[in-house]
Amino acid sequence: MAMTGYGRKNSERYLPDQGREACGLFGVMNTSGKRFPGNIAISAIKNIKVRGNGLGGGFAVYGIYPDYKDYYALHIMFENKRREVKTVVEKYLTENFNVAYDEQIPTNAQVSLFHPPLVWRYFVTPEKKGDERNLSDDEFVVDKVMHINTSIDDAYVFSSGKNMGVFKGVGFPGEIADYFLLDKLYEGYIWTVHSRFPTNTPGWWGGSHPFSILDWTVVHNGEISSYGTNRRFLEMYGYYCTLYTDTEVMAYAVDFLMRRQGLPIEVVSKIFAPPMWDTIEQMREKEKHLNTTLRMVYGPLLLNGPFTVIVARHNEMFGITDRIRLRPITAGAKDDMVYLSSEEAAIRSVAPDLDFAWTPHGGNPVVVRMNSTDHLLSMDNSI
Amino acid sequence: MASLTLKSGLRDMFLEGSRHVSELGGYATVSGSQAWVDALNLKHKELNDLLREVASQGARDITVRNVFGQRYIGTRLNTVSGCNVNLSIYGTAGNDLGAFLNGQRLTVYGNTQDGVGNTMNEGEIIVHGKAGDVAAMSMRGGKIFIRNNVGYRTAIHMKEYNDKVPVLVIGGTAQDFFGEYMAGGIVILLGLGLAEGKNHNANYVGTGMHGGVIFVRGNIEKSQLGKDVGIYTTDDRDMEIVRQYSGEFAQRFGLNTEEILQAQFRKILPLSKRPYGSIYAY
Amino acid sequence: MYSYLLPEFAIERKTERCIKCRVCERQCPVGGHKYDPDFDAMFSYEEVCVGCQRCAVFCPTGALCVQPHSSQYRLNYSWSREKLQDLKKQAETGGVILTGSGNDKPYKVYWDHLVLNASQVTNPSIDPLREPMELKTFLGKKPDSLEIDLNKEGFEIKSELNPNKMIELPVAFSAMSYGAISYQAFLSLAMAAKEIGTLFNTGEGGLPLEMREKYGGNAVVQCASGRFGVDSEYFNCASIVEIKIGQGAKPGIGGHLPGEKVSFNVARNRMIPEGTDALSPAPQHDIYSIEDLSMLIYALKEVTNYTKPISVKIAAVNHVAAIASGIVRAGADIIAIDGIRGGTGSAPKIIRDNIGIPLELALAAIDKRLRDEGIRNKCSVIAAGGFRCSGDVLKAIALGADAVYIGTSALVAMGCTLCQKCYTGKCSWGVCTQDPYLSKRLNPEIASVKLVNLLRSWEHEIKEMLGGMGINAIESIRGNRDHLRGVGLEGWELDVLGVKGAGE
Amino acid sequence: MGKILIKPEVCIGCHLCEIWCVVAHSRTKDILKAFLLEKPAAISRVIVEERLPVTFALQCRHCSEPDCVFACISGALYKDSASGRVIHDPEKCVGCYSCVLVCPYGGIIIDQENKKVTKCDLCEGFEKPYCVSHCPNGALVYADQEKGGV
Amino acid sequence: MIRQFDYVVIGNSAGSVGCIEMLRSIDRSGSIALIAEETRRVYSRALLPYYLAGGIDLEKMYYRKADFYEQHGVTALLGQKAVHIDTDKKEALLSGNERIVYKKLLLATGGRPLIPPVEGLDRENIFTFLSMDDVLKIEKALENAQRAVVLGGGVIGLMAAEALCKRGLQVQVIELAGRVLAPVVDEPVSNLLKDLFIEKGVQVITNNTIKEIKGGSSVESVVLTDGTQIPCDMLVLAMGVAPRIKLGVQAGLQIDRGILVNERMETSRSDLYACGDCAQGYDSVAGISRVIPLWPNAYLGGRIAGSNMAGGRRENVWSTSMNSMHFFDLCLITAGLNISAEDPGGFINISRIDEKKKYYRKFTLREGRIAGFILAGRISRAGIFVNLMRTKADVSQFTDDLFNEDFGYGSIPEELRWELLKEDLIPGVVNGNDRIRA
Repeated sequence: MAMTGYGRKNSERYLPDQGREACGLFGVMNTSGKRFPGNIAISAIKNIKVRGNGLGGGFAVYGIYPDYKDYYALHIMFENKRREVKTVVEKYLTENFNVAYDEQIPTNAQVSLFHPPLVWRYFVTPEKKGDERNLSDDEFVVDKVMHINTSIDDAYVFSSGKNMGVFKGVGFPGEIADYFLLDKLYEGYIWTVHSRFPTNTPGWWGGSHPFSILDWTVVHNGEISSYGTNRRFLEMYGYYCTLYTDTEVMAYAVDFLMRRQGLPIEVVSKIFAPPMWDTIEQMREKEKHLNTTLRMVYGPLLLNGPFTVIVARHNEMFGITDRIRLRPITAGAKDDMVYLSSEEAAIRSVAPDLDFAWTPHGGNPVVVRMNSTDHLLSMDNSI
Repeated sequence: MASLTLKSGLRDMFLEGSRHVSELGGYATVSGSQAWVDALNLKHKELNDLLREVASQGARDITVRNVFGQRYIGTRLNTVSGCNVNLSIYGTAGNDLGAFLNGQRLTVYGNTQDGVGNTMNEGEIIVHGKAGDVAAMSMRGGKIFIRNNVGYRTAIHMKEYNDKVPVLVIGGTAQDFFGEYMAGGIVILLGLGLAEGKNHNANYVGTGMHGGVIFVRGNIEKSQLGKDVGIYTTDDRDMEIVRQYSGEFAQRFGLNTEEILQAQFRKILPLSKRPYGSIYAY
Repeated sequence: MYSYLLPEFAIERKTERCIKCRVCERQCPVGGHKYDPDFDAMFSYEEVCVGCQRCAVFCPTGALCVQPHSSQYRLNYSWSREKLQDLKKQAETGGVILTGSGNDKPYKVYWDHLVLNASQVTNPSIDPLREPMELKTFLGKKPDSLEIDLNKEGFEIKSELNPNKMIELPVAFSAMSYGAISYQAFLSLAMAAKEIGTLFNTGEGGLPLEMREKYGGNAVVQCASGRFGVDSEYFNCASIVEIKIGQGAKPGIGGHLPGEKVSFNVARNRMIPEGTDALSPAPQHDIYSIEDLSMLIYALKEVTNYTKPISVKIAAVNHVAAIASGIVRAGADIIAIDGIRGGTGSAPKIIRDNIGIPLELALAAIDKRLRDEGIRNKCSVIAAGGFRCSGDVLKAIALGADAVYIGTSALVAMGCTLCQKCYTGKCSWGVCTQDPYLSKRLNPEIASVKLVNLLRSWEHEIKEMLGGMGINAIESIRGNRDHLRGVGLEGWELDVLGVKGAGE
Repeated sequence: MGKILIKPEVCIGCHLCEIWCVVAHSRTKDILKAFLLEKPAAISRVIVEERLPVTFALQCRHCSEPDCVFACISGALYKDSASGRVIHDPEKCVGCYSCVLVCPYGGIIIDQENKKVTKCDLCEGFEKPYCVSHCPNGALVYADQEKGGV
Repeated sequence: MIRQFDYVVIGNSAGSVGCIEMLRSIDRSGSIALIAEETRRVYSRALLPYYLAGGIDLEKMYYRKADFYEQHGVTALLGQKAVHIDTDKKEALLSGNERIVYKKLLLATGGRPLIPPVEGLDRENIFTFLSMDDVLKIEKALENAQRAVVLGGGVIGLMAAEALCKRGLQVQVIELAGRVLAPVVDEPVSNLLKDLFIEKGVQVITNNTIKEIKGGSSVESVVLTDGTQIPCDMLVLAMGVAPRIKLGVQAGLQIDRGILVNERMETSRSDLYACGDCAQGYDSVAGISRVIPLWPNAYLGGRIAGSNMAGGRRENVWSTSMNSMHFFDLCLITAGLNISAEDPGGFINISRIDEKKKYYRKFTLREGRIAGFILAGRISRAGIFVNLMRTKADVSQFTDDLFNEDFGYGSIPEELRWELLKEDLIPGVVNGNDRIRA
């Protein structure tokens, strides 16, 4: 119950508008788990700079905190750099967590960006009390993150997974990378990047992608026309959208379906981008039943409208487009490196001699898993 | 996280925790056309699942013991094709006993609660005890025999059509709004337990009644009747009907028909087939 | 008693166009036209005219014009002509004034104050003529989660599902009983529902035996307070069983099919003697409280062996959201909510015009409440009462309805002109009558095609609107209030509707 | 073979078939002129049978074995082998009414004015018989075998 | 000379045409010969009174177009008389000794006029009224005639009288029976007719006949059995017709009044058929075999014969006496039995008359079924009554309605009505089954 009604007026009417934006995406993963520096992702996203407009950029990197790999790494931004807010947050954190270590996230003062917040990171483990002991660590962390994000003004947890981190802000992704010294300080085995093209005002740093909850991160391109439906459905399950972006909804949907309901991405993709009824009609009975039931039960999570999304968590990265492919995606593979991008050129710019490059069918996910070649399955029906 | 899974959530008070019929084998014994069911600790759906199952296996005489308020007993036997079952129920049958019944015979050795024979279509219900409120509501066919008293609004909106005429015989007396809205059918109120000189309990008898007939044995004052009905002496044809169904009643409960018939019967009839025909301005 | 009432309508006959073919005379069920052979002339009798326009439509030379009578009392905003006429009518008869059709009073029609969104630049519209546009809708209870197994044959659903009824278009026909409407009209609705792949609703008049096999799969059968024509077979032949608690046109009161409408066939269908009044009590006498409703819901689940979704239909009144929540918790799979503009074959005018609340507000409140309680997926919500066009339908779905029931629109498609005289049983269009001379005016082969055409055109329009919003599946607009904006609404109304004002 | 079939269940007794039959066989084909100005007025060849509430329209059935043709003493009635229509040639008709006597449907109409008979010609020259195309309730169906039947 | 034909038809009127048209609809190539005494192509004897009355011109008398024989591939041997038929050799001998060998032969020789057994019939201006020649001769005689006597108050007599009256002659009709048209109508109608004729200036003398004809070379007067002498310039013998059976007799066919035929129009000899006024078949209503000398009957008989001759199988299922007439402006239709009121036997007569409107209807019922009817004045839709007779429908439930001026199918009770119209309706529009329900 903890979050019911946090920060919400009684009417939908007072909720902010859904953000409207288009973007460039890139993701890369080493399926052997070898960590590599950020220059691939940074160069690739620079290749498709024209897909963003400098109003947002961000990275998610997996495997960056091997020393604290058992701790939840909370990246928190204090928007107006107000110390008193930081005090409130830290009080809340110490009430609920064991904070093993904290520090300001290093930045490059040479890089001048629009209204940068104070950004701090905390490595924590849960300290559950009373009824909370029934909750899993993950549920507990989500609950606390939601609390900070909905109840403490000017503080925003933008990364909360273990051994991974999100770095984002207002600017082109290249500038963000420079600002956070990504090419110098970090190595990871998955890098996802987002270059944002919003239609509204610059806004704030937290509104940039990737969006994340626990170790789930989402970078997304497009606009989801079903936003209201998706959002209101998720609200029933305790997900309150604070950012009013499609990406946030998508992240929650992924969390709800994959983490909480335990559905594999292959099933989730049929929920996000289900086959048309005409196609379902043609299926074998069992498959028809599956697809029909998924639409019947999870229809409110159909993501309607144009999108490409790259979702990552530990050991897995996948990309998917909407079911009528109103937005693009291309995949590439070379040995144990797998790439996902809005444009093939971005991949080629960093990996010219690919083994494969393919564009999957609308709604058909490219699933990149650790120590597997599952990503090649999506070559069915691809071009 | 529990708080995220369901908010206030939805609990199904009827079905929650119901076991599948395949897990209920221990509650039933079937031997040829005979079956015995122990209803103790069975939820209503479990019991009805089980009855359906044993009927499907060919049981036609089913004895159910330890009934404590399970609802809708007999209702779902409608969905077993060609099934006509004798059900003997020991205990206190739950609400809506035999609701929508369509041809079974239910005998309750004990009291029943509300809604006995609700919208029943065919079959027979025999209660060796009393019935609660709205017994025989909207009954359309078949017969109900209640040994003792009945509650409020008995036989409300009972109907008939051509030769499909429901019959309700009550051994004792009834409470208020007896025969309300009645549109058809035969109701016989015997008043067997009434003390000498005591009136029947019911007030507002036959309010809105516009069809069917109520035969009353025992005292009932005009002031106890609704404004839409009148009370009349019976004629020979009426008494033929009374004799037949009182006879069936007596036979089921081991009583003497002639003794029952010795007392005076009167009949309550609607004053109009259209009690509300004139309240509108066209 | 000499009547002091002014005639309601004036009949103008252009004699230079009249060919004395007497079609008007034959078509008028109330005797508004008469041919006099002695004078070889047609005469009109305005005092009986109800303004149904049958004669004007059927006159082959366009010689007739029927319009509101121009005679007027002194204009008075408060004491309108209608109020004065009603007073006089009651003074002359001492009766309750009856009426038909839906509320015609100028309460705000919120549909007319809500506008829909469209894509511009940031996402593309979809052209429904070229690309799939999906309107399939499932009615029934949905689980919170699905248990899915991966085995050799692929993914397989393990969870046991509640019964759901799939409809091809989220528009079904409201409850209109055979008895209230003619067999022909009733059959037309069934035929059209089957053709479209949607539902018709039997109301509480039963479902004629000869229609069960063919149309049962498209039938919602009602179990109402009168329990007419209700038995196990009736429930089991249908797709959905609906418990009728209330009706938007007359919340809180029962129904009364006058004996003159209980014809041989109506009687057979309702299983009551011919010519008797069919009285539906105000309450269901086995439901005096919410837990009793639950009892009936499960009685119906029992009688249908848990194979049919059970719907509960209520009128929109105060506290409707809380009532709806209770209904879901009582086990209903579907809630049908009928607003103040819902139609009727017969209702006391005072009830129709004064009781209940607008559907739009009720629907928004219910959807919100069910979501707040986390049980919105536990039932489908069908909105009813005054849907006039596909725009209204889509707005309702965006507010949160799963589907809508249309009644009046369907009747109008079949010929009804909303003369509001349904209760007289003399419907000149053959819709709301049991008089065989009148009812045959409705040819089911034609009327069903008109209904199908109506739904097809709405289907096209809904697809166009969805496409314009860049949505290609109806489930993505359901409850999606972001695509609605209010115009000309006050703050509290926007709050209840949960939509922003235009430009907000 | 052309033939007009009836659906009595949906005939509403409006008599518009008769009205439009007159128009179809009028000189001007204009309803107002046909009824108000043309002298002599055209005659309807269709009859609406009434026994309320039952009504239905009846006209020549264009029988495959037309008794009227067999009975015609002047050769005015004949069956057109190409179209299957039973055709009446008013030029040859002498008004003996033998056809009236034998037509089992009463489909031969007496033209009192000209002391001859007349009858349904299935509105030769129009796409569909007028009574069919103008029936407001689909109670008349033109069954044209050449066009694939009912 | 011997010629061979597949089909040979003797006679040239309705029966022959019916036969030929039927033959050709089945057998497009078989050879057909038509033998007829008259040299004219086929004309309608029924139109003779119309012509005489001046209503139509000569060209319209022809029953079929000029190229009828050609179109139907018929070798028309007009002006030739068949004098003998050898049924063993299957051969017809013509008056010119030509022999025609047939495979199938139809006798459609029609009737011959009945002639009264009186002296003086050889005088001029005495005519029969059966052929075009008769009528042309009468027409020629009209030029100098003012007064005409018509012997015979039957259908032909009255029609002749009407025609002559319309041509300006003073006409007297002599009828042996007590009333005109006695065989086909009942007394009220006879009276209506008599009044009508008298009103138009025609004298009608009943219970009388001619016993003597006076005059020089030309008829000048007739003397009746009661001694009345009626001066006249013209005498028309219109007492009726008798079957022309001479050929049939010679061929050894079974004969009663006419040549006996079965329901397939077969005579007692194989491959030999007869139809029309010369033949005698079964009257379905009267229940006896008799000659029905009526135009439709002849045509239909020809069709049936033609069909069977061409190898088909077709039976005459129903026939009876039927008449449609009109005298001046009075239309009259009769059918079936004409049972007199005096001796109804097992029949019930019901009738209604409206003297002012000259409207009369009578039905003769037997066990609730129509056995005959007479309509005078208003005859619209009379065929429906014939259909009720033909289908032996029980009308006892709606006898009153039979008198309804607008009697139609609407007046017939539902079940019977839909049974009669079952080929003509599409049921189940509303009820989805075969039943029509109001």
